[in-house]
Amino acid sequence: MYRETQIIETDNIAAAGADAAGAALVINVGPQHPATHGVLHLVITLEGETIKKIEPHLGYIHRSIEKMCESLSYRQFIYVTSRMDYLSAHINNHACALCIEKGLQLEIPGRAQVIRVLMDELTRIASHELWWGAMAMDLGAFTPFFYAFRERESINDIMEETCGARLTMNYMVPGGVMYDLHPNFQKRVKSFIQLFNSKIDEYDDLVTGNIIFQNRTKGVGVLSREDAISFGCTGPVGRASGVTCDIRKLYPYEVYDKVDFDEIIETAGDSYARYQVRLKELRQSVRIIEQLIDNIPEGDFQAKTKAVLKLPKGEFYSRVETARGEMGVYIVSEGGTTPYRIKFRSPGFSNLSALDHMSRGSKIGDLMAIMGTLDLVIPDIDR
Amino acid sequence: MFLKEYILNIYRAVASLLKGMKTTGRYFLRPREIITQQYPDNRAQMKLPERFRGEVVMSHDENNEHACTGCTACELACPNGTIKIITKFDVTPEGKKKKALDTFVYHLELCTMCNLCVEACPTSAIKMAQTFEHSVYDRSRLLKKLNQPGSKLRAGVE
Amino acid sequence: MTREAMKEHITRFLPDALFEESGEWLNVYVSASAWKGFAQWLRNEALQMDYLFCLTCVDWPPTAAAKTQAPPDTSGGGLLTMVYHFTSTVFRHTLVVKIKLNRNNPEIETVSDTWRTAEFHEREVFDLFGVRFLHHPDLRRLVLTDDFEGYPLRKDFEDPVNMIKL
Amino acid sequence: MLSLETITNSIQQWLYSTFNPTMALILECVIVMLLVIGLFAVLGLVLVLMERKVAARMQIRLGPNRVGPKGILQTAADTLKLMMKEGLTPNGADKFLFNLAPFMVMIAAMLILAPIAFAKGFQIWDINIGVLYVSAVSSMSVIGILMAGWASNNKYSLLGAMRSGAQIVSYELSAGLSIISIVVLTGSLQISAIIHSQQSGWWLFRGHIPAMIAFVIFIIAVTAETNRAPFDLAEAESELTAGFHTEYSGMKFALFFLAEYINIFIVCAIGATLFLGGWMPLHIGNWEGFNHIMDKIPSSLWFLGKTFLLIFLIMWFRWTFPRLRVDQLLSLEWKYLLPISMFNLLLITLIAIMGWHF
Repeated sequence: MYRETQIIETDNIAAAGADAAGAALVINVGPQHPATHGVLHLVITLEGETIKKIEPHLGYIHRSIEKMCESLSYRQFIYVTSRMDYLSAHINNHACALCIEKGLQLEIPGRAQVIRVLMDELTRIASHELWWGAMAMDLGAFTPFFYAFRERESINDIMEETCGARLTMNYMVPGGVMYDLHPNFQKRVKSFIQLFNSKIDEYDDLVTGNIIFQNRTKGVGVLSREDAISFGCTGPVGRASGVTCDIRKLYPYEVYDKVDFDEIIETAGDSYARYQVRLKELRQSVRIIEQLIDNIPEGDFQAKTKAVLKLPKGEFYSRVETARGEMGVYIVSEGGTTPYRIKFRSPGFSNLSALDHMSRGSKIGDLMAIMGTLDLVIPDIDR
Repeated sequence: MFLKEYILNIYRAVASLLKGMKTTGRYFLRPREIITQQYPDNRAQMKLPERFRGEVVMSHDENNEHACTGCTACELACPNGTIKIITKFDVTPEGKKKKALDTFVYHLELCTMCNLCVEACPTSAIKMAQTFEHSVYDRSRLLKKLNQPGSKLRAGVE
Repeated sequence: MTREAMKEHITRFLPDALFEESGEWLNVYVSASAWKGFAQWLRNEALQMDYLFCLTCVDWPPTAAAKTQAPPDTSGGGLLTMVYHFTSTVFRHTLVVKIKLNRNNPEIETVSDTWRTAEFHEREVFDLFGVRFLHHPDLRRLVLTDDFEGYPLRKDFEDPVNMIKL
Repeated sequence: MLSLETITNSIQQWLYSTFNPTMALILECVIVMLLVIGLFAVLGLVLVLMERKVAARMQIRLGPNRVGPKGILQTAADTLKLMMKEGLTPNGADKFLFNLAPFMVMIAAMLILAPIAFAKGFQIWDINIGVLYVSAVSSMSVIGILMAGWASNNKYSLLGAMRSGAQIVSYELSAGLSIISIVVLTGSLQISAIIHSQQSGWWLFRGHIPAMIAFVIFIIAVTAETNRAPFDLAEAESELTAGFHTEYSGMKFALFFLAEYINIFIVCAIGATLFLGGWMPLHIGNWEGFNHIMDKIPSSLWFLGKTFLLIFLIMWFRWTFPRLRVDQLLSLEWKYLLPISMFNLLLITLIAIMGWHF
C-alpha cells in the first residue's frame, strides 16, 4: 500500500520535473487538532492541497482495556467498556453482557430485554445527535452543534434519572439491568420523542438541504461496496456503501426481531450517503422506541445470577450494532472467574483503516467531510 | 436549455441558503428558546435525580451507627481498588471476638461511580450520594474515611 | 451454507484441516504453511468469505498451553493462536480459522492483500503479540512507540512502572 | 440642530485662525489620527461583542454575561488579557516579516477609512477617486496575510495564506464590477457625489433588479474578501487550526483580529454608501411628510444603522452556513459571480444610458 504511494510520487515528480523534497508537503493533523475530535494523529502527505497519503498514528489514548479486562471479573469488566466508545457506552456494555450471558446460558427476563433495547436506541440517538453537530462543525457551521445538544441533553437527563449517570451509564449487569426503570421514564421518553419530531425538520433546513453542505459532501470520499466489505466497514459507513450489515437485522438479539424498523441502505458510498444513513437512522430509532415504550412487559428486570460468575471453558463471541457499526466481544474462557483473553472488535478501528483509501486525491477540506462522516471516536479505535 | 438549468441552479442554491438563514434568524428573534443554565447561579433550583451517582457515602443514623459489618464485599466488587476496608476485632458481651469495621477508606480519585460496591453490599451500609462538586486543590483530600469517628455497628445488623 | 457443507468444501481443499464444533461457529485449524493458499481459496472460491470481521491472537504460554485442551502444544515452548473470524456477505455463514504459531518465533503470511482490513488488525497483533506477518506492506508498531520493548498482551508481560496489581 | 458638520467646521475655523496654516494642518492630522485610532479601538470592542451576542442568540445561548452589565465589558477584558500576553515569535520564523505582517494588515485597514463619509460633511478626505482608492487599498491587506503565512514557518499558515491570496485576487473582480455598476449609474468616483446622487432614493431601489443583483454579489464578494465564513478558508479552524495567524499570540494576534472586524466595518460602510445611500435618509418619492420625519434623524445614525444592518447580515451568514471548499470557492467566483456581474454591468450600463432608473 505504501510502496504503491511511492510509485505515484516518483511518477508525479518525473512529470513535474521537480525534486523530491519540494513536491510533497507533509503535515501533521493532530494529535491536537480541532477536527480530529480526540487524540488521533494523521500524517498527511500533500501535493498542493491534494492529499496523496494519510497515515494514521494511533495509541495516544491506548489504555490496553483488553489486558485490563483479563484481571477483572465478569461483573467488573463491563464497566470498563463504557470507556471505549463513550458515545455508545450502553451498547458496548450490552455487547459484553450478551457475551457473558451466552457463556452462562442465561435466560433474560422480557422486561430487561425491552429496557435494554430502549436504552440502546436512546444511546444511538444521542450518539448520532452529537455526530451531527460535530460533523457540521467540521464543515464550518457552528450553530447546528448547539441545536443537536439541545435534544441530546434531554436524552442525557432521561439517562441520568434512570441509570444514574449521563454518559457512562453502567446500567448493564449480566442477566439484566441494574435497576428497574424510573417511574417517570415513559413520560419523559414520550415528551422527548415529541420534542425530537418537532425539531428534526430543522436539521434538514439548516444542514441537509444547504447547497454548500451538499457540495461539500456529495461525491466526496467514495467507498465502493467491495472496498467497504474488504475494509470491514460496518454501521452507517458500510450501509452507505450498500452493504447490508445491520446486526440488529442480520443476527437479532434481545427483541429486535419483534420490532418493526428498516435497515437504511444507500448506494452512493460518499459522505452525503453516510450523512443520509445516520439521519434516517435517527428516525428509525425513534420508530423502535415508539413501538416499545408502551409495551414494556411486567416482570423482573434482572435474572437471578450467582454472586461470583464463572464462564465455562470455551470461546464466546457476541455481536451488537453500536452507533458506529458492528461491535464484537470475543471471550476466551478457561473456566475461571476472569476472562483468559478478551478481544473487542471495535467498529471505528476498521472504519479508520479505510480513511487513507477514501481520501486519496481529495482536497484537505474534503478530509474533514470524510472524517466527520466516518464518525470516529478515538478511544474506541485505541481501546 | 443550458441557461435555464444555470438559472435554476442559482435559484435552488439561494433558496436553500435562505431556508437555513430563516432557521437561525427565527432563533435570533426568540430569546425564550435559550437553553443556557447558569450554573453555579442556579445551584438552589438544581435538583439531581435520586439515582445520580456522585460519590460513595456511608449512611449513619442519629445514634452515629452504621450498618457496615466489614465483610469486604464492596472491596472485592470494586474494579479499581477504590475501597480499602480495615477491620478490627471487637469483643462481644459474651466474650467472643468479632470482626468489625475499623476504617472504611475510599479513594474518590480512583472511583468511576459504577455502583458495583453498592450493589454488592449485603447490609446496604453504603449508598451513592448526589454531590458532584469534588474539585479540591490537593489530591490527598480526595482520600476519604467514610465511617464517622466514634461510630459503631447498628445493633441487629449481621 | 450449512456446517456440514462447509466442512465438506474445506476438507476437499485441505484434507488435513482439523475441525472443532463445540462453539457457536465452526472452527477450523490450519497450519501456518497452508494459510496463504487457504485464505485466498476462502475469499474467492466456494465459501466466499469476503468479510473478515475479527482478527486477533491468543497467547498460550507453556504453563497455560499444557493445561488447555484447545491448542495441543507440540513444541513445548508455548503457542500463539491466530484467530480469524470470517463471514460471507453472500451466504451469511460464519467460519473461525485458527492457526497455531510457535510462541518463540511466530511468523505467518499476511492476508492484508486479500482482506484490506487485515492490514491494521495485523499491525495491532504485531504490536501487542509480536507475531511477524510476512510480506505485510507496512509492518510497524501501531499503538505503541517504535522503541517499545516487549509485547503487552502476552501473558508474561510485566511492566513494573505502569501496571498496578489489584 | 447640532450636527457633526458644524462641529468639524468650527474646529477647523478655530485651528486656522489660531495657528499658521502648516501648523493647523499638522494639528488636524494629529486629531484625525487620534480619532481613527479611537474609532478602531471602539469599533473592535463593539463588533466583537456584537458578534458574540449575535452568535449566542442564534445558537440559543446567552453569550458573554459576566463581565460588566450584560457582559458589555467582556471584550475590554479580553483586550486587556491579550495585551498582557507574551507575543511569541516561533523559532525559524522570518522575524522581521513576522512582526511586520500584523501592522501591514492594520495599516491597510486604516487607510481605507479615509474616504468614508460617516455623516453629512464628516469625512476625512473626500478624494475625487474615492471608490477607486478604496478598491485599490483594500487589496493591500492580502500582502500582510501572505507575509504572515510565509514568515510563520508553519505549514498550516502557509496553506492558509495561499488560500487567502487566491481568494482575494479572484473576489476583487466581482466586488470591483459591482462597485463599477454604481459608478456607472452615478457617473462619479467621488464618495460624496455618490451619496448626493441618492438623495431621491437609494441605488438599491432605483436601479431596478440589476442593482439588487449587484448588491447581492457585492455582499458575497466582500464576505469572501474579509475572510469571513462561509469563505473563511484562510483561517478554516477545523482544517488549518487557525490558518495564517496560527503562530501569532498576544497583541500581534489581537491586531489581526481587530483588522478583521475593522475590515468588515469598512466593507459594510462602503456597501451602505454605494447601495443604501450612506448617511442619506430614506426618502420615498413624494411623500413629503415621511421624508421630513426621516430628515430629523441625524445623518450619522443613518450611516451607522445601515452599516450595522449589513454587518449583522454578514454575521448571520457566518453562524448559519458551512464553509466552502477551496475549489468550490474559486468556481463560485469564476463560474457564477463573475459572468453574472459582467452581464449585470451591461444591463446597468443600458439602464444608465437610457435613463431608465428612477
